[in-house]
Amino acid sequence: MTAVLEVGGLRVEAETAAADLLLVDGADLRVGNGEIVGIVGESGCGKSTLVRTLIGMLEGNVAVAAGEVRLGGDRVLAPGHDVTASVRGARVGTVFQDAARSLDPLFKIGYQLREVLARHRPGLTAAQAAEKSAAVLGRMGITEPDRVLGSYPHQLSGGLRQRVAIALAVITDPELVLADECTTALDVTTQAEVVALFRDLVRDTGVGLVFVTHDLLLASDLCDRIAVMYGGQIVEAGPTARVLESPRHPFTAGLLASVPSRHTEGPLVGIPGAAPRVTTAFQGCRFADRCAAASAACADDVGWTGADDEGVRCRHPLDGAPHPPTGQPPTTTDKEGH
Amino acid sequence: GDTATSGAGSAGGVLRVVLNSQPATLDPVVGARSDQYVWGTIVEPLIGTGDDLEPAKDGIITDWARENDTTWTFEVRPGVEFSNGEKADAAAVAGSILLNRDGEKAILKSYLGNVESVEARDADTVEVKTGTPQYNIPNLLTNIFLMPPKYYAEQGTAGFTAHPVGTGAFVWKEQQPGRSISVTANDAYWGAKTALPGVTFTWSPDAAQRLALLRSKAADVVFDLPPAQAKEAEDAGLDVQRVKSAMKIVGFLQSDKAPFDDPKVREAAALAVDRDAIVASIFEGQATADAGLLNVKPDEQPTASVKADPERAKSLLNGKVTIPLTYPAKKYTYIDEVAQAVGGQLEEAGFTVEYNPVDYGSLTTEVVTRKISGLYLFAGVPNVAAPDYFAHGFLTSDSITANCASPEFDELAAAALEKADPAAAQPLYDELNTKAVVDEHCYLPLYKQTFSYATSGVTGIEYNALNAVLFDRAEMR
Amino acid sequence: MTLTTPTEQPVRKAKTAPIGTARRRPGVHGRRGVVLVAAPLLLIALAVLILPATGLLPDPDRQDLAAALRPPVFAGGAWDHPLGTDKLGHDLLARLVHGGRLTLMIGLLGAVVAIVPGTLVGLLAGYRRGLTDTVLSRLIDAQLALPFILIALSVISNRGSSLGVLLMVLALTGWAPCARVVRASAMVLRERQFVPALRAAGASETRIVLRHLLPNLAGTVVALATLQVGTAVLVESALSFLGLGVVAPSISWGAILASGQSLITQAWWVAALPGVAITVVVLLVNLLGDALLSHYDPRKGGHR
Amino acid sequence: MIRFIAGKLGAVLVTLYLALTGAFLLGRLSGDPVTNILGPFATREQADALRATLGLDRPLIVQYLDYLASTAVGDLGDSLQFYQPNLGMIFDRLPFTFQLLGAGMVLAILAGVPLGVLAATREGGLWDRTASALAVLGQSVPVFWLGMMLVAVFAVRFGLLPAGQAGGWRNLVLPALTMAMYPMAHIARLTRSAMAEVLREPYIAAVRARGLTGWRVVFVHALRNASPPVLTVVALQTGMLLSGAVAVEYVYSWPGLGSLALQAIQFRDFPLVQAIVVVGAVSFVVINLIADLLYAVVDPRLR
Amino acid sequence: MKGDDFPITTAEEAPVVEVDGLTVRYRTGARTRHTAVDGVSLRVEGGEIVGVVGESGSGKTTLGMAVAGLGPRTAGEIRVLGRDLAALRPAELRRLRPEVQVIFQDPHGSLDPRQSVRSGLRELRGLQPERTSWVSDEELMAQVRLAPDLLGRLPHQLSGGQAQRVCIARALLLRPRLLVADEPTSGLDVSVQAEVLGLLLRLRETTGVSVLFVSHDLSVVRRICDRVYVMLHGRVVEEGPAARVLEDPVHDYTRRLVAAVPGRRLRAAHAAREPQNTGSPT
Ligand SMILES: Nc1ncnc2c1ncn2[C@@H]1O[C@H](COP(=O)(O)OP(=O)(O)OP(=O)(O)O)[C@@H](O)[C@H]1O
Ligand SMILES: Nc1ncnc2c1ncn2[C@@H]1O[C@H](COP(=O)(O)OP(=O)(O)OP(=O)(O)O)[C@@H](O)[C@H]1O
Ligand SMILES: [Mg+2]
Ligand SMILES: [Mg+2]
Ligand code: NI
Repeated sequence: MTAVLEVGGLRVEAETAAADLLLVDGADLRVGNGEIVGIVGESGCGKSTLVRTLIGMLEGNVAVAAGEVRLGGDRVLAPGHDVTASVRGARVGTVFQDAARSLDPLFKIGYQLREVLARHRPGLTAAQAAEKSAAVLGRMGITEPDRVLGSYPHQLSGGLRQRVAIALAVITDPELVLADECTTALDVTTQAEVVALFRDLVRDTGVGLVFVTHDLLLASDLCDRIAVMYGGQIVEAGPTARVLESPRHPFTAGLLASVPSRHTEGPLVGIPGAAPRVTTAFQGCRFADRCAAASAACADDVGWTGADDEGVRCRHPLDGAPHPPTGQPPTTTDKEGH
Repeated sequence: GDTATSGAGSAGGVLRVVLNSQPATLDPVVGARSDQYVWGTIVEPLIGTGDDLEPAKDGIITDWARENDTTWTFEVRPGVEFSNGEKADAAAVAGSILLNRDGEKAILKSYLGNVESVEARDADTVEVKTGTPQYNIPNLLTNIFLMPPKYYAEQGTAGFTAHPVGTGAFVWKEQQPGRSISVTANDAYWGAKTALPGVTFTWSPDAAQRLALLRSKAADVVFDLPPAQAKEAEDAGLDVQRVKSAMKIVGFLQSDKAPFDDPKVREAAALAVDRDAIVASIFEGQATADAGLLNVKPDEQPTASVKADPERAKSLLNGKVTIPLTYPAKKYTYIDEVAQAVGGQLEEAGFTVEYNPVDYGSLTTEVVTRKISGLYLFAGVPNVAAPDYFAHGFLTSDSITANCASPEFDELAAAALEKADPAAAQPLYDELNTKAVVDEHCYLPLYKQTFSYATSGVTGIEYNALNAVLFDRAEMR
Repeated sequence: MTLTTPTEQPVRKAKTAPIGTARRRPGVHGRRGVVLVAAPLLLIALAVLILPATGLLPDPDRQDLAAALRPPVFAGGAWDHPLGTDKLGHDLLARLVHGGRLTLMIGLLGAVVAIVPGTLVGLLAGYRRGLTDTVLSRLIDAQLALPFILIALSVISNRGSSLGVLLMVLALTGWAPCARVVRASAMVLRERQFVPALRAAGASETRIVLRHLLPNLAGTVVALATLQVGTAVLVESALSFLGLGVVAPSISWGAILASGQSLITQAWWVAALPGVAITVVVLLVNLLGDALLSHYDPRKGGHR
Repeated sequence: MIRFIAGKLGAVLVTLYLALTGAFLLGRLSGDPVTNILGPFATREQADALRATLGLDRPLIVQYLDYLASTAVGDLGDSLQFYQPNLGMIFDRLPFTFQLLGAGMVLAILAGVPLGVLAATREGGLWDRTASALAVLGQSVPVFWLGMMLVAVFAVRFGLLPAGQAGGWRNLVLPALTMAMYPMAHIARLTRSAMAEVLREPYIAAVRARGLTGWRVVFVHALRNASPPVLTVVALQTGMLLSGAVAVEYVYSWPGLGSLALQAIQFRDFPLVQAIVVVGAVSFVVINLIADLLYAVVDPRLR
Repeated sequence: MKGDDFPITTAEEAPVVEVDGLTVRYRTGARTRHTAVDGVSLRVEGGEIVGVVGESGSGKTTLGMAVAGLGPRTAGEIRVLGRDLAALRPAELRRLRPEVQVIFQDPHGSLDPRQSVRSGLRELRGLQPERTSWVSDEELMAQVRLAPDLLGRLPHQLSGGQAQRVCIARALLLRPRLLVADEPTSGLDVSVQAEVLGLLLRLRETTGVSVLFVSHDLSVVRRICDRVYVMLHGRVVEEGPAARVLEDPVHDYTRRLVAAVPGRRLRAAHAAREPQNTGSPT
């Protein structure tokens, strides 16, 4: 399996009035052809920043400080050099969280599809473009492509809109698709349909898929491998089954324990506390102050142990036994906030 | 099209005139006299005005006689026609007078109240009968314009304004609404034909802009320049004409209300104000100090007058007296400064002054409805050079201000009017003026305005003290 | 997905700011921005209030006809009249300082009289909705449809020009735009869920409006009021210019400006300087208003 | 769509009715015209007689109903000072005001929109600061003063352009510039904030993520989405310009509605004041209605 | 007013809330109406946690607000502690109001952004002096597991989880008999969600409060609710004990809903490890 995407040592920093923040720190990621990699983590841990880095759409005050990104072997990003617009859309398709709002409300679906084709496949005739548009909608399981092509976004249901958004991302046959929380706003039934759609898409076309979500259960259903992010770092990665069944990072274990399930009948406890604000000067394990297993050693930076694709970033990794106890809260109250 | 703004020189020698405001109506029966700049080119007064501001026998009416105390006959110039072909005969003259007496909105109505009948005796003679003897009927007719009877009856004010017809040296050409009014030379004019092919009037309320138009050669004549602009025009090498006018600015000491119901207070105020100082400091020679109320002609002064004496004024006042000083803000040249100067002198003498600038409409309304008190500044713009104009305008009990009105004043004014001629009436007017201004201190005459206009390459414009302008003799170099 | 050359693809220099994604806002904003504009404004206000009392300036009403129309120092004048003199030889600096009092007072009062009714109407319309809203909104629209200047001119030409009438005009013409903005903000706020939460706790509608909505709108209202100060100053000067606002001998910037109008070709400074003063103050006031508005922007979750 | 238009029209009619009432009150507010018509030397009987013929002695409510009835059939009465039908005079002047308004508004849009777009796309940058500063400045300069200064500099000092009055295009330059300043500033500011907001919308990020670039994103997607608020402000400003026109027309002796209005008020010509306000209000409402309908053209969600 | 006009009834008495045939219609145009809740009947007993699930737009929020007496009601009857809301005089209604408190999805939106936690509580105490005297601010904070020093903070200085707990504390302060919780955790991370849910469960134990729990997350509902109502297009299509409805759904729609819940692989892994729990739905 060749690697579609290779991210190495990616470090993304943001300049703010108060301090320089470290949004993504030393992220390594590999996505193969036809592989689905899930990225999970709490809100604000840097998932979207990672995605935006991959398509060169970082905000004005955010910049890549180190690391590189290769797409199909071509280096597309290095410090000081953005991913270009010709990569974006052509080789990498992106689906964002809010499908309802990721379609321009003023243009018909047909126009928006044609526009993408005109940009990346300038050779196509109008007839070919129309055919391709209808075909891609068909592939998305849309039964009346012609009606949808002639509709404005607001005339479609949420599920249809999400399919159209995916269609827009894949109409140019990209090598890689990035999906950033693209099912969060959907009803469970629709969500299940969209997930199935992704599964079929990857199986049929062999694209690589990065599926960003905060829903562990969803990731577990869809993904081949999972990377867990915390405080801008990937703290654990590995095959889905391994990560979910025998988590090694206390954070992963805590997340799993938080998932409501009829099998965890004890008192529901999450992970008390909140993630720290990571400045560029931050030292040590990001999770230390919420972790029951933390020790003095955690004050130093923690390296990655294990293989590239499978490993953990923790000094006190759990032994891999199923359902390890999460770090019990050190106190009954917490004092986080800003 | 743009007639008014082509670069240098005017197209075909048409005289381009810039006024300070747009004439509201071109119907002389209802229109304000200040608009006669424009209609005066088309329609003519029944009687012309000489250089001495007295009626002249060179106009439509060529002669007149007083048959008895109350009967006048006027000889009408034969063979004159309106530009629409109507005959400008005695009947037309009689009709014009009646229009002014009877028209509902006729602006001169109140002056013609004593006229009992007007008849055309024959084609060339008009007979006017008055109720009581009145010597100034010819003076009044200098301000009544000859209107085409049939045309006016058909068109009414609106139609006439849209297209006036008269016997004048110019005939109506066109108007561009809100922008300009044009007249062309009347080839069939009964008198000396004008050398100008026509006149185009435009207007601009801002003096600096009027001057700018003249300097940029977008105009040939601009009227109504305040001293600053007049001086500037002179400095720029333009011809500036200064015309002493009969328009007088008078302070009224409202005598039927406190504080000026007290003659002593009136006297103090009258003594406090030094009109010479005001004129000298504010006007750069564009006004003349004026000591009387009934002296109409520009250089006339009354036989008796009040001299400023601030010391005596101070001694007359016991205790603080507060007087409201009302004036029509921005209405006349430097009126705001004048008000301040008057106020300053009054304060010097021990008064406390409350300034009350209002707009002109409010001022007239307050005056007419007798709501006003204290001192107010008001302008009198005579249309005829007869003292009665101000006597009946301000003094008598049926006048608008009726300040200090008393039966004695009414009798004096009436008696003066019944005299045989102006000379015989003059002593009575002198007496009236002395009583009102010097003895009673009801009025505070201030100054007479001088008007300035500037021209570039134009000669022969005639501008008289009564605010009438004649363009007939104008020539462009 | 051809693995041609594993070498460098042509890479493009990174743009520092891709289109419309930066988080910073331009201009003066935030607390620092507010201070930055408020400081010079305060300075002007203080100067205008205190300078006349110090006796450093000549009497603004003292005429000196011998020294009329002297240019300001920077245009060749002398230091005894740093900003020159007007037609009657008044010291222009003294008059500007003195006139500033009236101008700023009209600005402040003018804002208050417009903002108070505007806020109440807007609050009522935005909170009550339904028929109340429909009626009030129509009223606001109708008011906006009447050319403001004609309202001003009509009222003033009838009532004469006095401070009271001027304020009446400012109230009459200023409430509607304010009400519109407040209504919109109130409508956003009333959808916030603390409103039903308070209702559930037994709070009365009056309490919700006065104790919760109003304080939350305070920022917007203060900002609107600030902007209205600028408007009031401009209105005053425009009316004075047309001879219907503040007229001599009262001094305001608009009145000084008006008196300089006919002198513009002779003594430009008489009209130019008050114009500059007005522009500067209105500019500062507008900047302050903007800074306040952006600081209190409800979409940013209500900072203090 | 028809329902949409019908709904708008209903609201417009109510607004119009209220505005007409306002116009009536304004007319009455402008004071007693009688002394202005008759001049200062009229007697009181004359004044009373005139008041009766003008109908001013009738109860206010009767005057109001009469006014509503005649306005409804398009009769706006006759001017007291010009002795002509008001509507005719207004229509004579309208072309000039429209000329000024049109030129001013076109200038304002041509300068304001690009300025706003520039500022929004460079949000926080030097261009943004410059453009925003320009815009606030534009909103702070007294219009009439700007006019005076332009006349003083360009017409009087350098003699480059005419000082005023209507004529060829050169006469239009200064008044139009003066007129354009305030709306330009307003439009620039609004375009900026509307654009900045739209540029933060997820669909813009999505469009960019599809590889579309610069101008297409800005002008096809962002500007179009930002246009409704800009349209609103253009409409609102066009209406407000009528107020600006009074000062500008005065300064430049422009023969439009503004100078007519000023004359009318100075003379207490209440039928004319009333008529001008009616025409102004109707134009304002119509312009805003057009803007409302344009939204629907721009935004399919409103149809 | 006397705070004990409605003495706290015990669980054996009338249900805390009883809804009978509730219908709510919204005006959507001049003549069009949208029926958001259509003849729903519902009951919440003392100490019970009752779930309402359904897809977006099925009328869950509308129902919840109507129950809390805060939303519109077109037809049907809502009885709180045995009293018909529609029949109450305004003064009585105001006294009954505190018995039902609400918690919303967006915790920041449910707090006045200008009011510190403490002054918010003080205001509530002013509104309901008798009901609120039972606990001090600090004790209340401890009940929802918040440090007392958060009392001085403004809402925007709180994290989502903290803000939600403040909302719960405010509700608790009034000693309500029922909490209407409208998706109280959907904006929160799972780790925080678990904390909040744990808190709700504990409060039920300690104070006996009933909860009407509106949610679209079946796992959550299954985890904490005793009974559930499944809504579709404004109607209740299925109701019953949570375990039964979510593990053995009868209605077609409920089946689809349950089938769509993600986490099959994880569940399978659990099931493999805990053989006694083989009655899993799939
Ligand atoms: N332009 C920026 N400047 C400063 N900080 C930023 C910027 N963009 C993002 N951040 C911060 O970086 C962190 C990561 O943000 P990001 O959006 O990548 O998180 P996320 O994992 O996608 O969260 P969520 O699940 O809420 O979408 C957050 O704390 C955020 O506040
Ligand atoms: N104020 C309102 N006016 C008109 N329609 C409304 C209003 N509020 C809600 N609706 C409609 O009523 C229906 C039910 O809305 P409700 O908010 O109760 O659904 P919900 O189940 O809470 O949905 P969600 O899961 O999205 O919160 C929806 O179709 C909604 O569009
Ligand atoms: Mg994200
Ligand atoms: Mg809901
Ligand atoms: Ni903050």
